[in-house]
Amino acid sequence: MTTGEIVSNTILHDGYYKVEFFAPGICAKTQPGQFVHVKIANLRDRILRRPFSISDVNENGILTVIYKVVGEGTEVLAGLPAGTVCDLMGPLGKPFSLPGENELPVIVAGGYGSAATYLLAKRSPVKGVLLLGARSEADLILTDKFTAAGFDVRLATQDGSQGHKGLVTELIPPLLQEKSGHKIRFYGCGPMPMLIALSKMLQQGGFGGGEVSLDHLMCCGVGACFACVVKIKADNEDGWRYARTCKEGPVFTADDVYTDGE
Amino acid sequence: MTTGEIVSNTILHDGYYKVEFFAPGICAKTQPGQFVHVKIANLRDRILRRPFSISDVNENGILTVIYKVVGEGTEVLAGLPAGTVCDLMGPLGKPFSLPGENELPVIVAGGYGSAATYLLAKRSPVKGVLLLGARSEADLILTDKFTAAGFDVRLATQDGSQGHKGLVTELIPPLLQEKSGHKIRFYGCGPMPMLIALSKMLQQGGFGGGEVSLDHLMCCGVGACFACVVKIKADNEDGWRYARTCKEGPVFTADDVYTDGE
Amino acid sequence: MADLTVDLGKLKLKNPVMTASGTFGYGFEYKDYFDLRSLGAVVVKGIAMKPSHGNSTPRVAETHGGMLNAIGLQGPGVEKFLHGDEYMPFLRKSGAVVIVNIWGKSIEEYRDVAARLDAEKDGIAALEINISCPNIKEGGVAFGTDLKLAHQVVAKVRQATSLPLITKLSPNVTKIADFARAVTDAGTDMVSLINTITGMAININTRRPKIANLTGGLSGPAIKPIAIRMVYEVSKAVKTPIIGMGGIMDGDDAVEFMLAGASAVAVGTAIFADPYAPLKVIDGINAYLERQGCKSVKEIIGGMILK
Amino acid sequence: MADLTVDLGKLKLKNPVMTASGTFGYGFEYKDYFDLRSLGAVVVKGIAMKPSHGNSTPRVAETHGGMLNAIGLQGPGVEKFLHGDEYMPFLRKSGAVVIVNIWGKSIEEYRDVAARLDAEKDGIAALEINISCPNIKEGGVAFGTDLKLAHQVVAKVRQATSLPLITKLSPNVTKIADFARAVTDAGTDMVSLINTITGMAININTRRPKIANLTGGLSGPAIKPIAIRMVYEVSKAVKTPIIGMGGIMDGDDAVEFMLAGASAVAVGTAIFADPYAPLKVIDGINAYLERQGCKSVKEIIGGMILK
Ligand SMILES: Cc1cc2nc3c(=O)[nH]c(=O)nc-3n(C[C@H](O)[C@H](O)[C@H](O)COP(=O)(O)OP(=O)(O)OC[C@H]3O[C@@H](n4cnc5c(N)ncnc54)[C@H](O)[C@@H]3O)c2cc1C
Ligand SMILES: Cc1cc2nc3c(=O)[nH]c(=O)nc-3n(C[C@H](O)[C@H](O)[C@H](O)COP(=O)(O)OP(=O)(O)OC[C@H]3O[C@@H](n4cnc5c(N)ncnc54)[C@H](O)[C@@H]3O)c2cc1C
Ligand SMILES: Cc1cc2nc3c(=O)[nH]c(=O)nc-3n(C[C@H](O)[C@H](O)[C@H](O)COP(=O)(O)O)c2cc1C
Ligand SMILES: Cc1cc2nc3c(=O)[nH]c(=O)nc-3n(C[C@H](O)[C@H](O)[C@H](O)COP(=O)(O)O)c2cc1C
Ligand code: FES
Ligand code: FES
Repeated sequence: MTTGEIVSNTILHDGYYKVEFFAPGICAKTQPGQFVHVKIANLRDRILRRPFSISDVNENGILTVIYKVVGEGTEVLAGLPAGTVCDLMGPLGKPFSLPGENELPVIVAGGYGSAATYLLAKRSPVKGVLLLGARSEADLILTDKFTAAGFDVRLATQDGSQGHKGLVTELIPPLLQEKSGHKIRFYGCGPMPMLIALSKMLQQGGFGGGEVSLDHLMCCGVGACFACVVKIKADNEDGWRYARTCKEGPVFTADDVYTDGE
Repeated sequence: MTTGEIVSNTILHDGYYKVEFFAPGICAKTQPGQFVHVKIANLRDRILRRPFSISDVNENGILTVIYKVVGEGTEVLAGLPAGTVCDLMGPLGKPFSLPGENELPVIVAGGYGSAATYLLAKRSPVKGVLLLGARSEADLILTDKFTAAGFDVRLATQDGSQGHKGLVTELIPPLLQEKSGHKIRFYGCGPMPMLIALSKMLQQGGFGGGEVSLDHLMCCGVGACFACVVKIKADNEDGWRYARTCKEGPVFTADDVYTDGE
Repeated sequence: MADLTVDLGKLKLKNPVMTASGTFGYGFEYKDYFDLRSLGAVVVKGIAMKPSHGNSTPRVAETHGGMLNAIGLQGPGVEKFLHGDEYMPFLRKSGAVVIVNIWGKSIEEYRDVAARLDAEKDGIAALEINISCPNIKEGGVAFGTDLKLAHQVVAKVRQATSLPLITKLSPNVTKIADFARAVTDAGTDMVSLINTITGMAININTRRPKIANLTGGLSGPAIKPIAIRMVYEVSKAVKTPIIGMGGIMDGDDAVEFMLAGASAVAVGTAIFADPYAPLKVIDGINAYLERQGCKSVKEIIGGMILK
Repeated sequence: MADLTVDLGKLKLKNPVMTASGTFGYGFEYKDYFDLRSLGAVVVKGIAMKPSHGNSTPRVAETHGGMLNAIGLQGPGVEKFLHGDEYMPFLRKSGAVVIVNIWGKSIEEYRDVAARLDAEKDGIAALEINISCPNIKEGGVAFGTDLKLAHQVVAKVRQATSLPLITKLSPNVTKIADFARAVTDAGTDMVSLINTITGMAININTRRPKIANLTGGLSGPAIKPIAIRMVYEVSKAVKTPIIGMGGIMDGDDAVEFMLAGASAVAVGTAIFADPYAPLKVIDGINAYLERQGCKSVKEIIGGMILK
């Protein structure tokens, strides 16, 4: 656990914010897909920390989180000026494994999923493709950063305000055709239904090695409380067990995702 | 109820702060001895308002409160920067009545009592005497303001670090001798034991018209909850009743103070 | 504007928002803040037969997300309440819907207060029986934590008045639904819940209790999850209309109580934070209904969806 | 440094601060944060006979000053607990004082878990019986809210083990002191309180309960005043040493529990806010003792002054 002084905290657009913490100790250890568990200063009536994916880290010790204001905690966070010190735990959770030199990374992301996979794109030895979906244009974040990182960015919105009109997973079949000569390595991050759909496609299509970041409401962030569980395939009567996304995840291999239920 | 934007919020010394709110509506109505009930911004885990005596108001709509950091609320208040908007109720409570043209006002104050009586001194048609007591030198506040307002300031500290060593009430008998030619009007504000002692002296000495400001832990501030009561003489079997300091007070005539108990 | 009227059996209200007894005085104290007719009802501080000092001080202590109080029986007594300027005569003139909260230290005192109010019931819309007081005849057991006593006190009051009766339940029990059943059997028309939860706080520097009375009642948002659970349990046990309360700070909180099964709500501690809280709760309920496309607040009562 | 050792009958601890069951996993999860030997004791998450999935999700919801949880019985089961790397073998190596929290869905299951642990008790300092679970044989009534069941389960566990026994009381009852008496009669060596208070929360937009299990247990600073009151009531009713908990966030809170009558304390929800909370509580207690000129923490147990 470390303290992280807020270096900047600015609005990106429409409810999306970017906060930068000075936290060199965490930066040095962060791998793509990990998260930081933030005790939001001034949030005196709420006890729990808020987990956020680490979107980026740099050699100056700056840790970047991209967040959306969805409730009281993120609202208070959005009001914290530079200079405020928050308590941080991290980096926490199992990271993505980087693609091999001969693999083409395809990141399928929705919501803040692009924020959560940016460091993966940045560190990937091979520049690949980002398939990014959202409800509407306003929710498509970080596309320019992915482009700058050398990724080919393809968009889908449910209201058709930008890119393909429909679900982001609908961009996958044409991509597979287009890239048929490549060994594709899939990565997924976004809302649960999207990840279930993606995992199902990967399991059925035999795309081994795919990884998805599953998360759930968290408390402790270190595997102690069993709040954050999701169903993962298991060798037992039921065919599944509850795995802790904070510790056994958030990154799981897509093969292990239990796609029949919750 | 009004909003009051913080214009300045600075430390005076050793845990004493001065906050200025822009609240012209309240300023216009304030009489000496009244208080303002403050919903401290950012104090999210505590529900209740905090009452503070109005130390000063001016024609520019600036309302001044002098406060000491004693707990969570005042600590959070001390951290609020200029520009923060707090919700204010006020002016509340029964004020002091100003001394007549032929009366010499003698203010007996302890703790933040000097802050709570400064407006009285400022508005008093006759400049009188402030007897101010405190535990130690560091707790003697606003003496220069009283001097500037034309008051003769005499000090007492329990540790003898400034002025008379002992209780402030011990300054009264010599003053009475000195001012024997005057019609003295007493005002008291400070800790309860001091006010009980003062009221007893005034009752026994036959100094009618004296007024003391009694306060107690408050909730509603308007007389609805009966949290803030103190014992006041009454025509009943017990000889006392519980009076609400927020509405029937904080200012009571010293004659009414029940000096036999709590 | 959605239709906010609610129907509590014999009591029809223009909107579901009341003040919680003990937190709004006798209405008089807030007369300069807003028109009391804006409220569904004004529930006044508890009235007993005789005037009384109430408890020693300190009577309140703030806690995380709430407060403890042990005000005790301080009040004017029923005669002064009926005839003193700042009480019933003021309330009658104000045009407010008035609910009188009553209490006593014996079954007879409850009955007598009810009878006395019934005799001059002009302007009184209902009585609310606070059964959280200790029964001095039975060694101080609270009426509200003993099923038999709770039944008896309500039955006796029922005989003394034809006014609509609300019984206010104590949360300091293992199964609140049993109490809702008992007081319904005894003839109450409505139940209100929850009253405060018994708690305690100690000043560690002086080592003395923060409340002179030793224990006090906990109220405020801290207790809301407990109150919601109890409202739900009672709504499953009886058909008696429920007035829900405990930590309501805004319209969303009120909606939560109604979804759990309350037909109306009361705002208490929030008034200390903001005297306009009851009005904001009314506006907040309306805003929710409009957002959700509901024409009437009745659509959300008991509307929680279980999968 | 004041003397922080405490004496809970058969159990002597280097300091009075434990972790609350369910909030510190099996110790293993926090091994990189600090040396578990710094704690008075590590109380592990509840252990039953068999591994189990636990409840559906969502399992937690945050509330004002607290949280609701309904994790359910998720856990490895007693065999894996005794032999799995991340459980007892790790704890034995760590040198921590280990208290194993146990639960079951029938009296027999409680007994069996206790017997199984007793058979390999090396490294186990005590058992804590969580009686807040529903008894599936008796139609789901929680053991902890029925005096007879509470007595029976403790008596049966008592027969199964010679380890010091702590019984963890449920706050969801009218008179917790009666339960303290019953389990003391049944042979418990200590009592711990309070477990969580049953609550509920509804997402007003979806109109669905925030906890899949419908109700959950409320913990955190919101409940502290209730917990302090109950510790005090129990301390007046029995001589059995008390482990107090419910909303302890810092040393001052812990001191408040001890002044109310607790001989030791447990830190739960605060750990989620700050993994170092238990250590800070130890430091805070020591700072208080030094400020007050106390040589030993024992001086403050039950030290509240009533005037
Ligand atoms: C591993 C992980 C990584 C995350 N990374 C990011 C990120 O990079 N950027 C970002 O904006 N958000 C991220 N989140 C979600 C973020 O934690 C929540 O938005 C935040 O906790 C909400 O706090 P609040 O107080 O504003 O909202 P609350 O008032 O607590 O809740 C508001 C709404 O948000 C939902 N919510 C709360 N917590 C979560 C959660 N953990 N996951 C999903 N929904 C939640 C609630 O159900 C509720 O509907 C991440 C969550 C996890 C578990
Ligand atoms: C009419 C009135 C006028 C006041 N004027 C001033 C003023 O001009 N300047 C000033 O510094 N303070 C004044 N006070 C006291 C001030 O209200 C308290 O210091 C403040 O509420 C403490 O808040 P807190 O959250 O910091 O402390 P808390 O954590 O709530 O309490 C800390 C300590 O302060 C004590 N305390 C809390 N409230 C009061 C109170 N109302 N009166 C006395 N002690 C209290 C508590 O018992 C506790 O020991 C006034 C109080 C009243 C009733
Ligand atoms: C200061 C105070 C005084 C109260 N007095 C009474 C009372 O006289 N009669 C009564 O039935 N309830 C009384 N209550 C309980 C409230 O009416 C209400 O049931 C409880 O506070 C929970 O609601 P809240 O959390 O919104 O305050 C009182 C509560 C407070 C805080
Ligand atoms: C997430 C969570 C899980 C819990 N699991 C258990 C448990 O397995 N067994 C038990 O006896 N108590 C359990 N409890 C209750 C705590 O041990 C403790 O009694 C309660 O939370 C009050 O303390 P606190 O406010 O400090 O958290 C749990 C509490 C929480 C918050
Ligand atoms: S958040 Fe506690 S186990 Fe994952
Ligand atoms: S503070 Fe409510 S009556 Fe005075």
